[in-house]
Amino acid sequence: MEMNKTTFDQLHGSIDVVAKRKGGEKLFIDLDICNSDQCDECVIKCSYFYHHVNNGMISLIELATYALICRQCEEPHCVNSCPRDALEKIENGDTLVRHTALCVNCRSCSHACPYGTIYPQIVPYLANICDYCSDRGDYTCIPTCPYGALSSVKGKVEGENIFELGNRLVVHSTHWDRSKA
Amino acid sequence: MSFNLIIDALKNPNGFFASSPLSLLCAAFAAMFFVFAVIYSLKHMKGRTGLWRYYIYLLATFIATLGILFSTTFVLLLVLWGFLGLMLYLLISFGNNEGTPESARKSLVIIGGTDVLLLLGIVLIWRIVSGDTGLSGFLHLKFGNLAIPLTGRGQIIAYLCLASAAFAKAGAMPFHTWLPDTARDAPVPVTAYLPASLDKLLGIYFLARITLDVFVMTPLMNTVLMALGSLTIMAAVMMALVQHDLKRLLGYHAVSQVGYMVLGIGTGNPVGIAGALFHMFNNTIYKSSLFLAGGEVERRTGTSDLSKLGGLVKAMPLVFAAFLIASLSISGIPPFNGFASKWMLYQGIILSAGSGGLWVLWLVAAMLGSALTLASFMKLIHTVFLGQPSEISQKVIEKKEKSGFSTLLPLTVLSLLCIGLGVFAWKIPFADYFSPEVKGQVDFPGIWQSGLATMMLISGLVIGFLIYLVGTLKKARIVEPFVGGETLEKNPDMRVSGVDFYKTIMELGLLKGIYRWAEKKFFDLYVVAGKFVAGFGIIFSFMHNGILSRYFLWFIAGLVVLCIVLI
Amino acid sequence: MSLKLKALLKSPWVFHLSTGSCNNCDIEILDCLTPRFDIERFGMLLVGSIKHADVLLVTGSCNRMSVERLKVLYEQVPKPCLVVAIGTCAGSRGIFKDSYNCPVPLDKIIPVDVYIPGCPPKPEAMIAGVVKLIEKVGGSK
Amino acid sequence: MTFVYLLVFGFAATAVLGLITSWIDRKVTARVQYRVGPPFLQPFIDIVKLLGKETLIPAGASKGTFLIAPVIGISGVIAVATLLWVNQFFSEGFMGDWIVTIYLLAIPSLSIILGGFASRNPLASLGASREMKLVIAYELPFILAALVPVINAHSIRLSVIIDSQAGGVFAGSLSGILALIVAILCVQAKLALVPFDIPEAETEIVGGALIEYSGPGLAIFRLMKNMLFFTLPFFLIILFFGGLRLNGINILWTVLEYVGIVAIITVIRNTNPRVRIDQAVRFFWGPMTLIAIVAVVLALKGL
Amino acid sequence: MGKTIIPIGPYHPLQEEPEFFTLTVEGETVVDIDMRMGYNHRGIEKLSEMKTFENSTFVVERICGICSTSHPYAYTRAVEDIFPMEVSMRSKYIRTIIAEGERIHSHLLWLGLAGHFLGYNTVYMWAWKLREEILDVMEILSGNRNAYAMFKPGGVRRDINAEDIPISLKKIDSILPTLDMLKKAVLDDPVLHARLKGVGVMSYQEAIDFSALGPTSRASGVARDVRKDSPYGAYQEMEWDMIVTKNGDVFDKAVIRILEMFEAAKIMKYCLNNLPDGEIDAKIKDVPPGEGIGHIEAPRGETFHYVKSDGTNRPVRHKVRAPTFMNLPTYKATIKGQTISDATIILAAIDPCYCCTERIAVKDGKGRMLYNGQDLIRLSRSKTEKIRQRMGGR
Amino acid sequence: MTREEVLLDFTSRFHADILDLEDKSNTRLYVDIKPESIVRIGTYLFRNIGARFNIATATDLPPKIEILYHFILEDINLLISLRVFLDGEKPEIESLAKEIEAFNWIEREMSELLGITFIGHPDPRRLLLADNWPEGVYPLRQDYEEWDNTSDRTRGV
Ligand code: SF4
Ligand code: SF4
Ligand code: SF4
Ligand code: SF4
Ligand code: SF4
Ligand code: SF4
Ligand code: SF4
Ligand code: SF4
Repeated sequence: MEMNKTTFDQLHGSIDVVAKRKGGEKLFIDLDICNSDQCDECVIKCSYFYHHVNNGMISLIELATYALICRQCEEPHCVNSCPRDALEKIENGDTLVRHTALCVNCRSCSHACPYGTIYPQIVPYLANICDYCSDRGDYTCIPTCPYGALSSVKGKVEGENIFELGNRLVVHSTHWDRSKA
Repeated sequence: MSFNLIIDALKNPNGFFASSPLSLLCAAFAAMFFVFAVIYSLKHMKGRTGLWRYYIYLLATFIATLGILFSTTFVLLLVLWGFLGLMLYLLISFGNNEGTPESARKSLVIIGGTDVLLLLGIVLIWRIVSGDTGLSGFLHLKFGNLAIPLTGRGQIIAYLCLASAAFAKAGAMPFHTWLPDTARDAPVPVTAYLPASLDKLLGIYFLARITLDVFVMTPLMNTVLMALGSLTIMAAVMMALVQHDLKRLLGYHAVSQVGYMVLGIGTGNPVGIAGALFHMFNNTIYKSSLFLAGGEVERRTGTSDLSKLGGLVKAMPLVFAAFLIASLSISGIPPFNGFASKWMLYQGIILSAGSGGLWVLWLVAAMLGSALTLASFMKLIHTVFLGQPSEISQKVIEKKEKSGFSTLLPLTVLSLLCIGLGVFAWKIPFADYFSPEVKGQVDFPGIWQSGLATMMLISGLVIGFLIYLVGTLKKARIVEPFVGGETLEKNPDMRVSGVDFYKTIMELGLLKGIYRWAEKKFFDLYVVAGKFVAGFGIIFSFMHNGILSRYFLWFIAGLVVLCIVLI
Repeated sequence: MSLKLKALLKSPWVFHLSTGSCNNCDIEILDCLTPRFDIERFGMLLVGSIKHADVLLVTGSCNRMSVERLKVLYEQVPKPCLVVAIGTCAGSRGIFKDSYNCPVPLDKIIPVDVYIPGCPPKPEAMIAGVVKLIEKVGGSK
Repeated sequence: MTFVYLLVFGFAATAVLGLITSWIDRKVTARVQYRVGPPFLQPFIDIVKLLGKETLIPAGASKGTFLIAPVIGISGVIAVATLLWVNQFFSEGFMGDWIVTIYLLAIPSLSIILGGFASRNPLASLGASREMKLVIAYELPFILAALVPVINAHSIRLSVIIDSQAGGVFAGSLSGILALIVAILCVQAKLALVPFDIPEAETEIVGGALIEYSGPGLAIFRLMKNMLFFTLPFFLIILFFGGLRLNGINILWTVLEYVGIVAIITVIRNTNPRVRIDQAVRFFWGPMTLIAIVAVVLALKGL
Repeated sequence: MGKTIIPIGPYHPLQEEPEFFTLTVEGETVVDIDMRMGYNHRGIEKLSEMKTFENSTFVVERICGICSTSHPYAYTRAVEDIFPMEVSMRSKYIRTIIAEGERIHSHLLWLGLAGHFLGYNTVYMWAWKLREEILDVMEILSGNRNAYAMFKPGGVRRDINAEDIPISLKKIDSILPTLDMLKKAVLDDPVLHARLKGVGVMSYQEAIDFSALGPTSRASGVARDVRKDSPYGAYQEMEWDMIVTKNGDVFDKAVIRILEMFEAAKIMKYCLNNLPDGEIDAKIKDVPPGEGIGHIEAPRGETFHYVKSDGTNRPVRHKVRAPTFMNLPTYKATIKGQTISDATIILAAIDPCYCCTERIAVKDGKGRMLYNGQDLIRLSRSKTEKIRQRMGGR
Repeated sequence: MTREEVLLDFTSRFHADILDLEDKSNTRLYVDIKPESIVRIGTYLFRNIGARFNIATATDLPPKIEILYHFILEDINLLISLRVFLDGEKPEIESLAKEIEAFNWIEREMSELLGITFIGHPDPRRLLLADNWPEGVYPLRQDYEEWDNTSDRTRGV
C-alpha cells in the first residue's frame, strides 16, 4: 500500500460489504434536497454506532459534493486556504479529498470556496463514516430523513443528474460539468 | 487419726493455734475474699446445679484457711492443707468447660503430690528435731523457732519438700502447670478465690514461715530461691504473652507474680521479704480483681477466647476501669500498689548484692518481667475492651445490660485498694505487720515516696487537662475512624484482634524453639512425669483415672507407707 | 486575626488526597517537599493521617469510587481546614469531563477554597497558590 | 515548694527545651537533606495550632480512654522531668528514684499504646502493638545500660550518681562508653525515631497509634514527645556525665554533651531506613543486650 | 480464628494514588492479600474513542504523569502500526532521548519513594534533588518538567534545538557522579541489606506465570526488554546492556533500577551526540481502517497499546495495558509470609502506580482552561466567602 | 525456533481450530480461532511455545464481540493475536485465568467493562468500577449510555 496516499476505498472502508447485501441494494441520495432550503441540518439517525454522534450521511454528502458539485478549480482556493494542508486535489481522480486526520475543522475552506461548495457542516471535527449499514439489516437512515432525500434502489438507475459513486451509492444532484461550463 | 487431732485442737485451741500480726492480716484478707467470692457468685453462678454444696465448699475452704493461718503444729497444717487441695478439686469441678475434669484432676494430682512431699518433709523435720518421740510427738510438732540450719542433706531435702508444697500451692515453677489450666476451666469466682487469693496467701505465707521460722537460710539456698523466682517470672510471663484465652493468660500471670514473691523471700533480707509479703497482699488484690473482671466478661459474652472478644468497653465501662487499674498495678506502674511492693523487692534485690554480681540478673529479670507483664496486659486490654468490637461483643453492646452490684462492689473495693495501697504505701505500718515475721527491723534504705511521685503525676494530669482546656475540647466531634477513606462499617473484617500481637516475638530464633516445646508441654511437670510414669503403667493409669475415692486411697496408702518406713 | 488562625497559617499540615489523578500532580506535590522547593520552610508538613491535616490538597478528577469517600474524608478532617484543588483535573475535571466514571466536579462534592490550575501545576505554582490562600484567609479575617 | 519546681522545671523548662531540641532535630535533618528546614519557632507554632483545632473522637471508640491517654502520657513525662531537675539542682531525690525514673519513662509509651488501642482503628492497634513490642525489646538493654552507673556509684539514688561523677564522668570508663552507646540507641527507640519509628511508620501504618488524634490530643502527644526528646538525653547526661554542670567552663561541656547526644540521635535517624519490628527486637535482644551485659560485667569488675 | 485484615489505602501515604489493599494478617505476618481497584478509574479508553487520533495523544499522556512519555510513545507506535509507515530517524532519536530521560527521572523517583517508604528520608530527598536536575534537562529539551507533549502520531511535535544539546549533555554529565554516590550509599548500606535482601522474592517461574514485566521480571532473571526484543526507536543504533539479576527480591529490583539509570544516561548521551538531521514529523493524513499495536519498554516494563480504527479520525477501540497491570498481581505471590512492614516495600518494589492500570479514562478532547489563574483565584475567593457565610461566618 | 517453524508447528497442531490466518507484517500475525478452543491454544502458546501474554483486548463490534489475545514470542519478535468472536447478546468464553495467573485481572476487567462472562474464572469480582455501578451496564459497549442522572457534565468551578 502506498504510504499516505488516500484512496476512495481507504476513506470509506476496505471492508467490502456489497457482497453481504443481498440483491446489490444501493443507497440513493437526492443531494438537491439535502442542499436545498428544506433541510438546514442533517437529522437522520445513523445506525453506525461505533462512534458517538456519528452521522454517516454527512460523510456521504461530503463525498458526493466533492465528486459532483465542486468545480475542481484549477487554482483551488479551498486548498490554498487550508492552514493544515488537509485538502488535496487529486489530479487523475478529478476530485477533492479532505484528510480527516489533519483537518482541524477551522472552516477556512468553507469561506474560501467562491462557489459555496463546502458547507460548514460537512467538515466536522470528528469525522463521520458510513459503512452502508453492512450486514446490520436495512439502512437505518432512510426512514429517518423527514425530507425523503434517501431511498434504496436496486439495479441500474437511469435519469438526468443521477450518478453512481462506487458500487454502493447513487446520487441525484445538479452536477456541475466542466465541459458545460 | 486426723480426726483425733482436730478434736484435740478444738479441745485445746491454745496448744494448736496462735496468731501473729501477719496471720491476722492474712486472715482479714481471706475474709474479704470470701465475702467477695460469695457476693460475686450470687450472680455469676446463678442457675448451676448443686449450689448449696458450692457455698458450703466455699465456707469450708475459708475455715480451713483460717485454720492453716493460725495453726502452730505441722500436722494440723498438713491435714488442713490436704483438705484445701480437696476443696479446690471439688470447686474446680463446678466449672462447665470441656477441660474441667482434666484440669481438676491435674491440680489435684500436683497439689496432692506435693502434699505427700510436705508430709515427707514434716517427717524429716520431726526426725531431725526431736528424734523418736512417738506418734504424739509427731502430732504435736510445732513449727515456731526451730531454726534448723540448712547444712545436712536431710535438712535440705526437708526444706525443699516443704518449699515445694508452698510452691505448688502458690503456683510457682516448677509446680505451676495446674494453675493456667485451672484458671481456664474453673468457675471464675473459684479462680479468684482460691488460686488467685487464698492459695497465694497460704503458699507464700507458708514459704515465708518455713524460710524464717523453721530453717536458717544459706546463701546458696537463697540463690536457688531467687533463681527459681526469676525463672518463674520470666517463663510464665513469656507464656502469658502468647496465650489465646483470657483466663489462661491471667492464670500464667498468677504464676509469674509468684515469682516476685519467691524472689523477694529469696533475697533473705528484711526489705526483700517484707516486699514479698507486701507483694503477696497486693497480688491477691489485683489478681482477684482481674479474675472477677475477666469473669464478668466471660459471663456476658459467653466466651473467654480472645479472638472472639473486643471493643467491650462500650458494654462495661466500669469493669474496664477496674481491669485497667488492676493491669497497671500488676505491671507495676507507679503509683499503683504493684509498684510499691515491687519497689521494695528491687531494693531487697539490690541489697542482696553481697552474693556477687548475680543480683543484676535478678533485678533485670524482675524489671523486664514487669515490662512483659505490661505488654501482655496491654494485649488483653486491647483484645477484650478496646479495639474493634467483634460479632459477639457487638451483640453484647447492643443488649445494653448493666453490670450488677454483685460484680461492681468487689471490683470497686479492690480497685480502691489498688490505688490506696499504692499511693499511701509509705503510711502502711510495715513494722507492725512484717517485722515480727522477718526477724529484724525492716530497715529501709529509703522509703518509696509515693506521695511525691503521686503528687507529681497528679499535677501532670492537671497540666494535661489544662492544655485540653486551652484547646477546644468542648467542640469534640465524633467521626468515623480514618482507615484510608474506607469505612469500618463496610469492612467488618478490618479488626485487629490482638491475639497475635506477639507472634513476631514468638517467631524469633531461639524463642521459637522454646515456645514450640512449651506448646508440646515439655515443661509441664505433670505431663512429663505422667509420660515417665506411664512406663510403670498400672500405678499411673490407676492414679490418673483417679476418681476422688481412688485419690484418697492413694493418698492414705502413701501416708501409711511413709509412716511405716519412717517410724 | 486570632492567635489560632495565625498559628494555623504558619504551620499548615497538608494531606494529599488523590481522587483519580494521573500522578503528575501528586508527584509535583511530593516535589514540593524536596530540597529545591522545601515547603517545610513555611512550616508545612505532609502528614499521613487525615486527622492531623489542616489543608487538603485534592488532585484528580473525582471518579465514582472517590466521590463517596471524599465526602466521608471531608467529614474526618478537623476543622478549620482548607481545601486546595490542585491541577486542572481537580479544578474542572479538565480532559476527563465526559468520562463515564467522573460524574461530578470536585466543588460539587466539597467546598473548595482555592484552585491551582495547570496540568500539572509547577511546584512553584502550588506554593504560590497556597501562599495566596494563606494571605487570603489571613487578610479576610 | 515541690510544686514550684514542678511547674517551673518539670513542665515549662522541659517543654521549652524539648521544643527547641525538636527544632534542632528538624533543622539538622533538613540540612542533611539539603533543605532549609523550618523556622525557629515552628514547633511552638505547631503546638499552638493544634490546640486551636477541633478534637475528633472516632466513632465507637472508648471516649474516656481516648481522651485521657495523652494526659497520662504527659503527666508521666512531667513527673520524670521534675524528678531529674530536682536531683540536678537540689540533690533532693529519694532513695531508689533511679527505679522510679525508669518506670515513669514507660508511662509515655503506655499512654501512646492506650491511646492507640482506644482509637478503634486497626492501624492504630497495629501501631500500638508495635510500640509495645518495641518497649519490651529495648527495655532489657536499657535497664542493663542504666545499671552501669548504678554499679559504678553503688547507689540507686540519682543524686548520688551525680555526685560520684564529680571526679570523673562514667562515660570516661570503658563500661560507661559501652553502656552509653546502648543507652543512646535505646533512647532512639524510646523516641520512636528512625530506624525505630516502627510504631508510627507513616508509610506503613499511617502514623500508627496517633492516627486518630487531632487537635489538643495530638498537641499533647507531640508536646510529650518533644519533652521526652529533652528528658531522655538529660537522663543520659545525669547517668553518664554527672548531670548538667552549670559552672564556668563546664557549661560549655554540658552544652556540648547535650548537643552531642541529640546530634548523634539525629544523625542516626537520617542515615538509616526503618527496620522491621522483628529485626528491632532481635537487634535489642541480641547485640545490644550483649554489649550491655559486657558493660555491666566490666562495671562490676570496676572498669 | 477470625481473620484480621489490615487495610493499606485507599488514601495512604504510601501511595500517591488511591488504591485499596487489604492484607490478611496473623500477628504481623501477611497470609493473604486482596486488592480493590477503581479509585483511579477514569474511563480513558472510552474517552479515547471520542477524540481524534492526534488529540488522543494528550489524553494518553494524562493516563499517567510518570509515564507521560511511555504511553504516548506506545500509543503513537500503535497508530503507526495500523498502516505501514515509518517515522523519520530524527524523530526516533528525539523520542528515544525523551523516553530515556523519563526512565531516569522515574527510577530516581522510585528510589526516593522507596527510601521514603522505608523511613529513609535522606535517600528520598537526595534522589529527588537529583531528579530535579534531570527534570531540568527535560525542561530544556521539551519545555516542560513532565507531561512533555512531545509525541504525535507520525513523529514528534517539537524539535530539539541545536544549542540546547551541549547544555543538556553537560547537565547529564554533572548528574552522573552524584548518581554514583547515591548508588554506593544505597547498595552498600548494611541496614538496607537487612531490610531488602531476601524480601518479597519472586521466582523465575512466577515471573513467567504472571507475565511480569520490566525490572520486576528482570530481577527474577527473566531477560525481557522490549527495547532489545522488539527494537524500536533508536535503540538498535547503539550498544547498551540489559540489566538482569537472579534473586528476585526487593534488593535486586532496586539494583536493576539503579543500574538502568546509568544505561539510560548512556543512551541519552549517545542520541544527543548523534542526532541525525531530517524531518521530525511525517504527517499522517488519514488513518485507514485496521488495527495496530504499539509496545515499548516503559520504566516499569512493557506498555502496550492497541488501537482499532475504522477510517474516521478517531479510534474505535483503544486499549491500554500498562506494565503495572501485569506486575501488580505478582504482589500476591511475593507477599505471603512476609510481615506488614515488608509488605509496603514489596509493593513499592513493583513500582506500582495505578492510574495507568485503571486508565480507561476517557478522552474528551479539549484540555482547555476555562479560567485563568486570576479568575480562579477570584472565583475561589468569592466561593470561600459564600461558604463561610453558609457555615455561619467566622 | 524460527518464525516458520513456530507457525508450522502451531498451525498443524491446531488445524481444526483455526478459522483464518492473517499475516499482517513480519512482526504481527492474526489467527482467528473458534472460541471453544481458546483454552487449549492459549495454554499451548503460553506453556509450550513460551510466548509471553501481553494482554487481551475486547472490542464491541455489534452484533459480535471480538476478543484479541495478544501473545508475544520475544525470541523471534512475533506478536500473535488470537482472535475470537463471541455472540454480542450473550458473550461467554472459557476462562484462561484458571490455567494461567496472568489472565486473571484482564478477564475481570473485560467482564465488567464489556459484560463478557468468563466461565470458570477463579475470582470473578469487579476490578475497576465503583461499588455503586449498576449491574448490566457496560461502559465499553457501543450502546453505553449515561445511566446516572445525578452526574454533572458542566465544567464545575
Ligand atoms: S439526508 Fe435528509 S436530513 Fe440529511 S441532509 Fe439530506 S435532506 Fe437533510
Ligand atoms: S474552491 Fe470550491 S469549487 Fe474550487 S475546488 Fe475548492 S471546493 Fe471546489
Ligand atoms: S476545515 Fe479542515 S479542510 Fe477545511 S480548511 Fe480547515 S483544516 Fe482545512
Ligand atoms: S476557526 Fe479557529 S482554527 Fe479555524 S481558522 Fe478560524 S480561528 Fe483558526
Ligand atoms: S447507511 Fe447506515 S451507516 Fe450509512 S449513513 Fe445510513 S445508517 Fe448510517
Ligand atoms: S491536572 Fe493534569 S497533571 Fe494533574 S492530575 Fe489532572 S491530568 Fe494529571
Ligand atoms: S506504570 Fe502507569 S501509573 Fe505508573 S508511571 Fe507508568 S503509566 Fe504511570
Ligand atoms: S491548554 Fe493552551 S495554554 Fe495550556 S498548555 Fe495547552 S496550549 Fe498551552
